[in-house]
Amino acid sequence: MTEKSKFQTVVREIMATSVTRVVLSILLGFFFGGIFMVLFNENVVATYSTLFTTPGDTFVAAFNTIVDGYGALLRGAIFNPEGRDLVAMFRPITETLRMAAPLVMAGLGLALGFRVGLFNIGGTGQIVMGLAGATWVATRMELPPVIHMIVAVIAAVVCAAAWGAFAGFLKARTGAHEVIVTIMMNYIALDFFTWMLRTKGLLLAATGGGTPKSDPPAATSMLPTLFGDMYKIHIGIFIAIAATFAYWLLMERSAIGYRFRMVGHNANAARAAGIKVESTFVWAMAVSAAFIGLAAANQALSNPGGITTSLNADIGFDAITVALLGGNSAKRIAAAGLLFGAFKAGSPAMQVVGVSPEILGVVQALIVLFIAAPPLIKAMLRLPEPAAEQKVVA
Amino acid sequence: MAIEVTPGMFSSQQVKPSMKAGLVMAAFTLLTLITFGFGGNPAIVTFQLTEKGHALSVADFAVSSSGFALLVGGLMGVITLVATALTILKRVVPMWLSLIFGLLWVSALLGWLAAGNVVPVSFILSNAVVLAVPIILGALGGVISERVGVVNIAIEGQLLTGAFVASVIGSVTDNLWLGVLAAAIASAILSMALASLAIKYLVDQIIIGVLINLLVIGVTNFLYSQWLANDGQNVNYPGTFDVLAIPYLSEIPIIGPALFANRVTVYLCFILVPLVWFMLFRTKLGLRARAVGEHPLAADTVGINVARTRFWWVTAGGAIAGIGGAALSIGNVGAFGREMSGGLGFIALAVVILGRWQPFYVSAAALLFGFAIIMRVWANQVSPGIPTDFITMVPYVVTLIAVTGFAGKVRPPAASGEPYTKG
Amino acid sequence: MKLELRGITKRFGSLVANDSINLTVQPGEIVSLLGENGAGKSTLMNVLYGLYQADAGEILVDDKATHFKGPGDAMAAGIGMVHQHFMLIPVFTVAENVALGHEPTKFAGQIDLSEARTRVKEISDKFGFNVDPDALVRDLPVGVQQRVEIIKALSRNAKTLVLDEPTAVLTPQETDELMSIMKQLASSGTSIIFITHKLREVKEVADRIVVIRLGKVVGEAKPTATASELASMMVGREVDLTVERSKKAPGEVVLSVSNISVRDDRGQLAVDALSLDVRAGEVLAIAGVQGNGQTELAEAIVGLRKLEKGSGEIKFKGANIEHKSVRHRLDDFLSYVPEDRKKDGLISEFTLEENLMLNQSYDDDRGAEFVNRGLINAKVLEAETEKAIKAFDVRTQGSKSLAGQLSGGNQQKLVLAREMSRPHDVLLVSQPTRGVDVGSIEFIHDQIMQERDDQQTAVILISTELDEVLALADRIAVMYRGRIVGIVSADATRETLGKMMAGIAA
Amino acid sequence: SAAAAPELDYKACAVSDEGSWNDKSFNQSVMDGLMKAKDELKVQTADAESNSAEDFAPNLQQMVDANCDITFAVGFNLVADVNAAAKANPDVKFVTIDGWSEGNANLKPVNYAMEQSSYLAGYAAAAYSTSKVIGTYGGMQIDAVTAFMDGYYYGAQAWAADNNTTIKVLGWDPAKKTGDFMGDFTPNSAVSKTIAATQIQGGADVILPVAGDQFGAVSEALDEAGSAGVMIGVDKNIALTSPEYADKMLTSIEKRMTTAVFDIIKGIAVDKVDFSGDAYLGTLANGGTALSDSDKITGDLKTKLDELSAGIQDGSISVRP
Ligand SMILES: Nc1ncnc2c1ncn2[C@@H]1O[C@H](COP(=O)(O)OP(=O)(O)OP(=O)(O)O)[C@@H](O)[C@H]1O
Ligand SMILES: Nc1ncnc2c1ncn2[C@@H]1O[C@H](COP(=O)(O)OP(=O)(O)OP(=O)(O)O)[C@@H](O)[C@H]1O
Ligand SMILES: [Mg+2]
Ligand SMILES: [Mg+2]
Repeated sequence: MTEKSKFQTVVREIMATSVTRVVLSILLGFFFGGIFMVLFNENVVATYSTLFTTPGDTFVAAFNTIVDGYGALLRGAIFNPEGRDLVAMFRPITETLRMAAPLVMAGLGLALGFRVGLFNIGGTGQIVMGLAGATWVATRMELPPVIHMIVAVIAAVVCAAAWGAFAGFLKARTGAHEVIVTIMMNYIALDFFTWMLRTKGLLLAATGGGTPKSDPPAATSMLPTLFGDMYKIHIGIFIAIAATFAYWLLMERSAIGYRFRMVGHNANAARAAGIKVESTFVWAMAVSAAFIGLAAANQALSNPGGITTSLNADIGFDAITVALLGGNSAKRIAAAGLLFGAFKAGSPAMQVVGVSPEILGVVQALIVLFIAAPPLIKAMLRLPEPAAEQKVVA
Repeated sequence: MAIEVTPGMFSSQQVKPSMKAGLVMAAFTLLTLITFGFGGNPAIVTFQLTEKGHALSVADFAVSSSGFALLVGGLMGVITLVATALTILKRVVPMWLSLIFGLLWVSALLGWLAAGNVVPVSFILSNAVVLAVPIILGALGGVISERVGVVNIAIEGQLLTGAFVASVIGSVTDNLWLGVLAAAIASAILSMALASLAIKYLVDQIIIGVLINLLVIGVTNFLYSQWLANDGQNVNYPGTFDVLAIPYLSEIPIIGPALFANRVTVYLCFILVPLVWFMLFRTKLGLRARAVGEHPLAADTVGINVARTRFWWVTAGGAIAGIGGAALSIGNVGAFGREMSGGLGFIALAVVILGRWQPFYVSAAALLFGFAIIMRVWANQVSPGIPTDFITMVPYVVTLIAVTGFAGKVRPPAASGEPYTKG
Repeated sequence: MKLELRGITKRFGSLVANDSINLTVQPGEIVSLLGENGAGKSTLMNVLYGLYQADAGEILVDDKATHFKGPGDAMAAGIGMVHQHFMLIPVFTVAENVALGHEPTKFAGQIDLSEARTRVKEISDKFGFNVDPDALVRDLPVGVQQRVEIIKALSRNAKTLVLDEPTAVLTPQETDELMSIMKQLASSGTSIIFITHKLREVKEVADRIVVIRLGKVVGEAKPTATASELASMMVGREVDLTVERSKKAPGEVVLSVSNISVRDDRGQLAVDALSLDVRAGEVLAIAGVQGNGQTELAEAIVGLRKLEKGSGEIKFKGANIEHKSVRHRLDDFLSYVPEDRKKDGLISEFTLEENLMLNQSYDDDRGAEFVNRGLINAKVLEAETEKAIKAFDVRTQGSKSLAGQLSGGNQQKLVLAREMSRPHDVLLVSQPTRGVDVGSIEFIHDQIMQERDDQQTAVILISTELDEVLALADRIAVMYRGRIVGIVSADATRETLGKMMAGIAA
Repeated sequence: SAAAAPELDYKACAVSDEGSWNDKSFNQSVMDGLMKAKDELKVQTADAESNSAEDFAPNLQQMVDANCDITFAVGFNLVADVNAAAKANPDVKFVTIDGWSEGNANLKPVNYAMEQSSYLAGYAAAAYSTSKVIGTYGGMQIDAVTAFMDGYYYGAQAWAADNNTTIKVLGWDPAKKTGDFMGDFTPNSAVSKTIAATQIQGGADVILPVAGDQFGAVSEALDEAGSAGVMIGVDKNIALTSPEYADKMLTSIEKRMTTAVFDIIKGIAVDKVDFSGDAYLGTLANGGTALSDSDKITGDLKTKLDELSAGIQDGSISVRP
């Protein structure tokens, strides 16, 4: 074997591992995002007229735009060396963690559904029902500190889970397709929650008028912040970590999770093995939605203002990408949540330097695409075929 | 592999014939008899069967609201009995019977809502048709794509692309036909991306769909705020096609204006639905397409190129969905608006399933939505007072009832969502 | 047409499925390919048919080298194939299936269905197939589906016909009919490559026998060779094709089914007021032509299918169990090997380990402690799986590999291993050796007899294979249209059984 | 003139309500003020759009981190977050548009009495209408929207009372608080057009959509019905910002946030006036809100509207009787 081919083998092996592929996918996503950023940037556009006479200008302007943009992302999401004091310098990373928490929770929930063969697009509806539950407890009940919070979290989880279970029930009982059912239930939940927020005696703020908005949650029900007033980050991130562990334990180690997976892969075999497939659908939807309910609690109980429908912040939808990127592994779902949490946290900083927030959405989609399409990224970069990933066709 | 979506998640289990449909029908019949009939308002309701200022006008149909409800409720009762009898005989309740039942209930509802008022029947119908067209076309794209075995949940993205491109090209060239063409092409190109990622690169089809939606929303929002919003007069002021009334036909009472006084986008839809049906179910190409969607390996063994078949049908489906997008902008409101498809693509997705992957049923299901939209607007005007949020809910609740109560056994194309690979 | 395969090699990753195989087929000749599961027979045929591209080697048609880019080319060259797994589209009609790929058309690209029907009719009449061109394939019994496959090939004027395990799903009568069709075809000049695991069939129709083992041709044989000669050639060792059976008195009645009626998926009565008893230490075989309610009967016993309201009862050791859930029946007394292992018996995406605990995932299940306080006990699971792999000779890379990667025979052994190693009093096995090679059949039959003799299990064996039924059963119940035509003892003749399977009581 | 001005060491920033800066509505009005200040006063600027309620706090924080001297928080929805930000950063100035201050001296509330100008618009609409049926609808049923619809309704009734006749207002009933709402603020959506079409079908020939940019949709609905009806703009003078619809605009109900934003920045940055946390209420009296000039409102009607305006200003007319 020659020197060169030995080297090639090593390169081949490194490239073939999935870690490398993930990193490459992320880089590529940023690369294309950069192109997008440059195309419509004012400064760059200004140089187009002289593109052929002084192409250097365009290049420099483009380069600066990208550096500025992603620099701002890092500053907004990880560490801000320009902060006026230490507190401000470290704020970004706390914001990333804070934003990541609900994405992780909801991502876990959706991923669980996927593994049971349920394409639950009902994240939005489930979050919204969770918000309704948490809001009611947080604004309409008086309880001692801690207990109030726990009750509010449980209310969110139960409401979301019930909503999810109902979708599962409709599927199990009538054979209706869960995609239709969950889409419709999303709209219904949103309208229902708006109505509750609009109605006196339900959730409408005591001083409220015609605007659907609740009172702020009682202080006793809020998720405590970790650093007092210094940072907004609250114990939600720990709940997310706990949820990640719970998901792993449930799906990889427990018999319940095993049965969920069984139904997901082959409902016929599961039935023949004595599993009640229909009620498994209902339970799986409930558990899936329970995780999403945690995200709802996180949203409702960490926001000092009144609660509105928009607090669901499209998490139910973003979580689909998190779940897809994270695949089957709890760890990876958490990592995906962190990545997209960083995007959310960094977005304002990018806007400040004039980068449109939509670009991050595009980057996000591209990253998932590249990770989902190993052959695509291989074709683009002419990467070697990993031997271990041969597809087996039975 | 990073991503694993359980195969077959898009197939659903079979349901045995059950009393469900009968029960739902009975519930609706009772609702009609009790709430609209006995508990209803005896005031006169006028069904206005021709639009004002029509040459061939038919006398308006005026009845007592509650009396009408009792009459219609009686008919509904008869259908309920027939359906129940069929179920007991282990026969399938035909779709058309359910449709007639639905129509009856709707007319009772209209009569109840407008007690003491006028029901502008053809106005409601025309609006329902126009509102349904983007959904029909989007769903038709979905049907085509799933019939060849590629799950398409990117309909939302395709509609949005079509709406955007149609408006921009229509404005820039000042030619709406070019707008429609460009919308079809743009959305077809998007579908080629979907198709090649799914077919060649074996990316999970659901994932690609989600991502395409995400990308299109991102890109159109970006372009809208950076470009269209600032230069609206030049790039986002296309106007709409003229309404073409077909002589004589458009004068037919009730359905004339709804079917024969429309913009070309609607007529395109009227042509495309039967055309797609014909292509899929009557031609050689269609037989092959469906074979590929049902059992790709079997199709391959008789020499059909699975990848190529899928690619071109998915592309064609994309073009049709793109026209649906054009129908949304230059076929209805004119200018493009941020995220103007507003979830219609997801409704279309539901409609594909509700319509059992069959063009005509899909159209009927889409009309249900179009109708629900105009219904909630009109109902709110004639009998205000129901909280707006509940009125907004109506179409979704109706769909939920329809899929759980009536849809019964749905069987997607067997290979839908499954990539095809061989040794 | 003369066909020659030269030095065909086909690899899947590191696995060499075909290792420079040579094979010649003369016009009008019936060549039989024999080999264990996974030997590479189907792969070779798929290469011939253009579905797979060979890594090396060439195909000669009438001594001219040809290259098949896809099945289209192969069909054009006169090769037709009836695949091991049918290549029919269930929701299409027979005519549509036959026309697919070479459709007759009218104006505007419309399919000329009447022309397509005529084509089907012609061939069907010529061979006495009796196939309705307008029937939906999904409504047809497998035997008829197979004829549709043959019509498909013949409608394209196939000169060489490949039949990959065509008899695996056929009844004895259907098999006999197929054999005579094959002979008829061969005499009219069509060459046939016939793959099967049933030595009796090979000996009956083949002109020449080619044996493949581990991707290589290991020899040729004449049809006059004895079954055990052929078997040992395939497996590479001596195979004992006879089943040792001790005479003994059966024990008490363990499971008794009385007067039950069950409907199938389409709502038809599939089991009609049927009764039977099984005793400890006996094998009760349920013979019959496929589709006479055996599947539904099995599912009713397991609890997967509801009994018709007001119809009979099922008792285990005297206690009624028809209200019990599947899970409790399985846990209390029943081991069940479903007829379709891929669909119902295991989960391809699960590892062997995960498949081993398929119906033992509850804390309070009897048997091995796979689950403890809700969590899976990985150590026990691994140990038990290793044990089962050894005991049942499951050929695999290890307990962590996926069940979907096993060959059919090994999948079947895995299911048997799971069901036999659980505590049970009744063993219900459906088609235990369908599509399984002789080596494995020998093993599986031995296991079933051990159940009978050593464990005193009450065995219900549902099988359409008369040979299997005759070799294993103490009593044979023949099912016809949802009823038991009669129960005979193991020394009944094939003729008697054949008549009963046609509904004529003995 | 402005071109010569030197670069100022003053940074003015803005955070949007849900929705984009290009909404042809209130977000855009504020952005226009900011841009005007940038161009004319040469102040530095920064801005961030919010996509959901979750974005408000981080966006405000970002402005603090970007060393903004003053930050405009657009919309009532941000009120809690902007108060929190003002409290946490006493050295940074904030302005809440449509919100209020919870005792923060560095937070200035800017509000508008939109019902006042809307009252005039309702009167004008009633007078202009030939069918004597007029319509209005909103994006969502929230106070910021229904304030317009209230004024519009009562203005129209005032006209009817003046003329001893009746007028029918479709789409809003202030007593029952029921009316037509799209359910969201999607610009030019099909639902929007359908509502407009239904009102036109019901006889309306003046339509006031209070949902941002719906003028394309209403214009189409009018054309399609062959109606010679008109529409009324909101927030900005739509005849100017969207000249393509100028001939269908009866008038616009302006919420002059652009001016307010510019004036506040100019006051501090250029005129060196001290920042005050006092609330500002835009009214007809101080010109914070007004009807746009229109060639469709002339002569007697214009005189009458001026009279009404004076009455509202001196309190002799109550816009919500
Ligand atoms: N009564 C009808 N009127 C109009 N079109 C119809 C009618 N019945 C069926 N069709 C259309 O004819 C086409 C073929 O219908 P058909 O029932 O044969 O479909 P199929 O593929 O057999 O579906 P399935 O598997 O559900 O039976 C469909 O597009 C359907 O929309
Ligand atoms: N598409 C494929 N990818 C990877 N391995 C394959 C593929 N197809 C077949 N194999 C493997 O190649 C070997 C030969 O398989 P093949 O299907 O040809 O066996 P066979 O002789 O037909 O067996 P059987 O009697 O069970 O039908 C087996 O080990 C099988 O697992
Ligand atoms: Mg084989
Ligand atoms: Mg049919």
